[in-house]
Amino acid sequence: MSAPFGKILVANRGEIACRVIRTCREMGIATVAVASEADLAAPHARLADRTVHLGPPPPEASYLRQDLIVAAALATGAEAVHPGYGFLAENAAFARACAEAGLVFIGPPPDVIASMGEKTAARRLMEAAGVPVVPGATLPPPGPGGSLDAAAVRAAADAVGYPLLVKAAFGGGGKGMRLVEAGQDPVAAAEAAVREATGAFGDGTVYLERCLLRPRHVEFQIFADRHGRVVHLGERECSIQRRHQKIVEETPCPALDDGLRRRMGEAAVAAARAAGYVGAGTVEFLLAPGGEFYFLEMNTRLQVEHPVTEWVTGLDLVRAQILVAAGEPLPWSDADLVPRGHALECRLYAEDPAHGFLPSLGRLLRYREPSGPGVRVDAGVAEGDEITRHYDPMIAKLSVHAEDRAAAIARLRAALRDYVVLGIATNAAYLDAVLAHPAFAAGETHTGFLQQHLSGEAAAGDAADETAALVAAALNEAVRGTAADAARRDAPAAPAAPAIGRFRLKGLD
Amino acid sequence: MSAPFGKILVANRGEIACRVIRTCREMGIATVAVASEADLAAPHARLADRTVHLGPPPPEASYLRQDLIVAAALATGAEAVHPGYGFLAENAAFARACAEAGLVFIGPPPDVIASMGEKTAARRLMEAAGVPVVPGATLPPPGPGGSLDAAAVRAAADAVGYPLLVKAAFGGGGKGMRLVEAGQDPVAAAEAAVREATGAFGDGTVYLERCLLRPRHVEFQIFADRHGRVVHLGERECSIQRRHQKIVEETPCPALDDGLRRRMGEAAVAAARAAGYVGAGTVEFLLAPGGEFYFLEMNTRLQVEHPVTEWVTGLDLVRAQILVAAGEPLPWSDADLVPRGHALECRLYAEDPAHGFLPSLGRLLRYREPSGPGVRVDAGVAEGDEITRHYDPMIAKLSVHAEDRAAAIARLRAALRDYVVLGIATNAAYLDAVLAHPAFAAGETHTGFLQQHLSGEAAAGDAADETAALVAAALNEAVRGTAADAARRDAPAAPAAPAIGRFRLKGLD
Amino acid sequence: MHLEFRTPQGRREVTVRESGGVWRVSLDGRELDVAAVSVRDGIVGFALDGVQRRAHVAVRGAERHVAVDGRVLVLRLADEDRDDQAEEAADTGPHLRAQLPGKVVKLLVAAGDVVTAGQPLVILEAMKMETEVAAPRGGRVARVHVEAGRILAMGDPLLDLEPDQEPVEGE
Amino acid sequence: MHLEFRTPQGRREVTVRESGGVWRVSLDGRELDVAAVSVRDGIVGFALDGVQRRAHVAVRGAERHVAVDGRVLVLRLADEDRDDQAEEAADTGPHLRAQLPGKVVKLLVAAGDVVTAGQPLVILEAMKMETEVAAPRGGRVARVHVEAGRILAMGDPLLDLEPDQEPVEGE
Repeated sequence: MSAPFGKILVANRGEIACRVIRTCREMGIATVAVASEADLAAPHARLADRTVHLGPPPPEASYLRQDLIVAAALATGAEAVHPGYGFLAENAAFARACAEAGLVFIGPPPDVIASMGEKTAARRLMEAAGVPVVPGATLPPPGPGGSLDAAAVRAAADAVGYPLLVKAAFGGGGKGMRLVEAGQDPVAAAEAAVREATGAFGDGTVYLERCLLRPRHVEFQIFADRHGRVVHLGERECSIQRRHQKIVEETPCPALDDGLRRRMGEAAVAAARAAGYVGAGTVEFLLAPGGEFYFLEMNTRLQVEHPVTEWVTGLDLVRAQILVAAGEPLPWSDADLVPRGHALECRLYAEDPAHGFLPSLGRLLRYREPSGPGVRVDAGVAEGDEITRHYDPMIAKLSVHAEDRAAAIARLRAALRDYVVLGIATNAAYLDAVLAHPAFAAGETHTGFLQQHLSGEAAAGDAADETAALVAAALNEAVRGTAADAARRDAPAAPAAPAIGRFRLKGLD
Repeated sequence: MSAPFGKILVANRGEIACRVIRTCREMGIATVAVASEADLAAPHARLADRTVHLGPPPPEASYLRQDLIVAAALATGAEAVHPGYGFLAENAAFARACAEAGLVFIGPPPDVIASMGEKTAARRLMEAAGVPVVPGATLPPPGPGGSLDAAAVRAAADAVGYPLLVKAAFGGGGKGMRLVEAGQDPVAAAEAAVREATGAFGDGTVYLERCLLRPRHVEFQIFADRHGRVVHLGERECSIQRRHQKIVEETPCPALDDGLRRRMGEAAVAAARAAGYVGAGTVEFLLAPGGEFYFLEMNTRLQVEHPVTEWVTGLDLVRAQILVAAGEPLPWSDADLVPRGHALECRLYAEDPAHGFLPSLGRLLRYREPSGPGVRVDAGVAEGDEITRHYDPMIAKLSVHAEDRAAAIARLRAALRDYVVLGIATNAAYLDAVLAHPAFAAGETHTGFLQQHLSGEAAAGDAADETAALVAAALNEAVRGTAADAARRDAPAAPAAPAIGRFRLKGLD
Repeated sequence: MHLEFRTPQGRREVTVRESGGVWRVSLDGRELDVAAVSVRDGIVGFALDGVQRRAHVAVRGAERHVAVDGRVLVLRLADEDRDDQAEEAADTGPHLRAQLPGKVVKLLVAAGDVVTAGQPLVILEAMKMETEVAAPRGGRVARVHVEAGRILAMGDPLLDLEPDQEPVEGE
Repeated sequence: MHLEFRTPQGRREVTVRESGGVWRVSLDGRELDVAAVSVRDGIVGFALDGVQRRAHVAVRGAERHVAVDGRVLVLRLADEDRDDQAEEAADTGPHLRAQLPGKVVKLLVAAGDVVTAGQPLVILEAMKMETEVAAPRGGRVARVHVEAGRILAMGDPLLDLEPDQEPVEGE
């Protein structure tokens, strides 16, 4: 089969840009990367066949500059644009700008992005299609300066009931979201959400939604082609969230039996059909402990956590995105869509659990990825790279596949233990504390899991064994001190000392 | 489930020792590594919880010292021994010595190793069980000094017919094997095989076997537990061999349809039953172009190429080996054994295709593994390691999984391109030449493929683009020259130059 | 070789001697059971009390960043430590400083306000996320160094916090 | 910076200049289209004629081992090259040398034998595999330096091969 496109521009950075470029390369499609000044030597910029310099580091001057990106695609002869996730991935105006410039936008049609992007419109559409939605209320758009009608907010909040969530109508990824418990002031929370939403998404409209008690976040990967076929590729359980940001994802969801999976999958496909969907998308549900589920929102893009679906299905979702965008039918039979085994993903963030999860900036003095059977790393950084304040602090995704859930947890913990990141703080030990928790092993996950089990001091995870760290540092110092730098660089390494003291089998050799 | 053993000693080195240790670790089993003097800082010795020093580098003084290994297991409190492949993996005396010391040998019973290890006895057993075997003849054991009765060898050879293969009765892995064409002297070939077999396996007995024209090497992974269940996990096509050494393996075999796969799989299970097999094993067949297949031999161990089976089944074969050795039933239902997608593996050797594939020794100045979705590396080396003449020159296995064969080939080629090995020569470009060959793409593989398509000068593969290499070396030299070593080591890196000349979009930024 | 490290537990002294490939290590004068030592390119392998450990060590000034089997600790080598000490002394002063570069979104307190420990003082935006800076201790805001919209470098003073005359517990 | 490399194609001269983050590279006096340069820790990224390339460069003496997108080339930096030249000169003499360390299993020729190019001369065992050493050119075996069982280091002489008086083609 000849490649469906000759050249694709990848309008993103970091791990997702690398992910997309890899599949393009395997399909024989040339790639164009875009990079801000801070990213000229970043892995995604190196991996592509060409890289176009967009501008200064801030996203609004680079990765959000629709005009520059469209111009770069035209100048380099790209036929299609893959937006990744984040940045312009769910921006209907960008999808339209691509189409107007004669470029194929690898995603759903602009109207679908717009209708699903406005969360309140999406809720109405799903209600009309018979998909259950969480009780909620819309709010009028904020006035100039982000002010809201306080009385109206209070009335709407009281009608929805507490606890409730304030959410950005055009948001995603936990940004522009605030929890309001009974007795708290919904107006301050709503105004904070308006500010954050304005900054993050360029639109401050927010809405209210009833906050279910201990729900699970369960989403379905759906895929539709231009020939009327809509399928789902099973669910992902993403309940482990810190401040509404997913940090551990898995499939299958420990709480689903075949019947519930079938009903939720049918609802997801119905939602995609109602939206007129094309391409890869995700239908998010909240699943109550009793088994009732509610449409939460639909993400009109490839999801951060798509690797767990790729693990259990053995399929390449980016490949299918590209084929569908080229007008081809979905490349899978129904038999291809049967999941197998268990997959887990965790997100490695440059943040410091010991200091309130503040972003941790600086240079990656050492960066070594784990490997081994059933281990996958999707990273957008390399040793020596600088983690700057300009972009999302997620530096990599670590995912595993194994025969069952217990084996997958053990595999992920072993891989985390092999992951070496020095120079900045990460949440690796915190992730390990999640995976090691008995409630996680029991599959008792819900969106309040971290608050319930891993808040406060425990959040930091164990520090290294201080004695072992001192021994390691001292041995390293002793070798540093005795070998000149130049000699170590060019000549054979200082020989490993052959002492095995107590393990030598005396009398045998 | 609690771990079936508390501690396992891994009686091997390199990638297979690392592979086994990883699964032990995930099962909560402590590990003991063994290492020769050359390997004290090798990856397998570092990965284990304890490492026992065996002795000097030569295998006969270290990895083949049954006494030292059994003593090490007893001294460290190991309950079981995993032999990997090669070294003592198919040594019945070692399996017996383990049992006599109260250690569980993770493999089949000693008698089965012995009967399958003697290839001539195995042939007789299979004939009796109704499994088709290749026409052949036994030879009397060699006299002192490795001499053979020349007249008897010629008579037997003429009876079998040419071309024929001389093979070591206790051999494997292509060692102690010689091809004799019509008109060539079978005696010289048999004596060379006797010498090599004596050196490699400690027994110089050889036999003759008819050499089929353009056969495929197709083997079936079988697995048996102590409760009477014997299953197969599909086939592996391993026809791409250089001097009888597999270098590219894949599953499924492009030449099998469902009917042939079923018949061969049934024959493999029958062979395992006839042998009284327990654990993981491989039944090797030659498949003639017309679809006739012949039992070749049975390998009573984990195979080098087991990752391709793990890819398409999603199962962990080492885990099952350990469970079966502990007396547990096979952990899989029949539904678990359905393969999916396509997997390919290639073996990266420290050898120089441009100089007759001579082993290439020296230090790994740079060693960087590829990664990405569907990519797995099983390696036993790390950057800075020395490749010595003492051990097998295979430094790593690179395997991939994708939706179909064409996508798997593309993925493997992309991963090979990302693999960086500097300081020694490797067969990477040669492997790429195999994967790039139209006959390979067409699935037209047979054991003479390399001789037919890739002998002579073409074998070296393309060299690097000299201009690009000169530019890279010069740029590196310029930066080396301007930055002091110490400064580069401890301070932020020399900033990446932000020049993008021709790609800057003039007038836009 | 005699080394002095500063760790979260305080000062620790480590002595390392090598002779004929055998390494002897003591910690605060106590000999440790260390064997199977290998060191190359900042990767350190050794057995401590019979258990094999895998460590990576990276150097930044006086800092030694150490990862041991998935856990990280940052140590400081004492004889290279003078600058770091001066820097740390500044942290104990009245200044509350920005712990990362970012932009001031909103000030929640003004000079003269009395605050309790944990009370939010400033909202910063960094890496596209809003972060609240909370009071590390109760006290009175003596001076505010920033205003909304200001871009901050790491370590820039935010505001000064003084002990208040009257305790503010229970408020 | 002016550099001279020895490559399989012969001597090549490369000039590199950097000014304000812009790199200019010429090869044998011809200016190349090089852009998007980044160099760190022996990893070199650049665009050549508009196509992005990824290279790794490792240093061993005068050798520069370069991997570019999966292909490897070993270059020699000329001004550090004196020892290597002397070493190579030895290769053009009459000695046939061991190209890797190993053990002599069998001698297939004796002094005085006339051999054709490609004819097996010695069987060596290295890394557990038997390897035949073939004659690089036709000639007469002038002297044999080894015997069966001898352990060889890399570069040890095996035998001396002289041009034979009579051509041996067709034999």
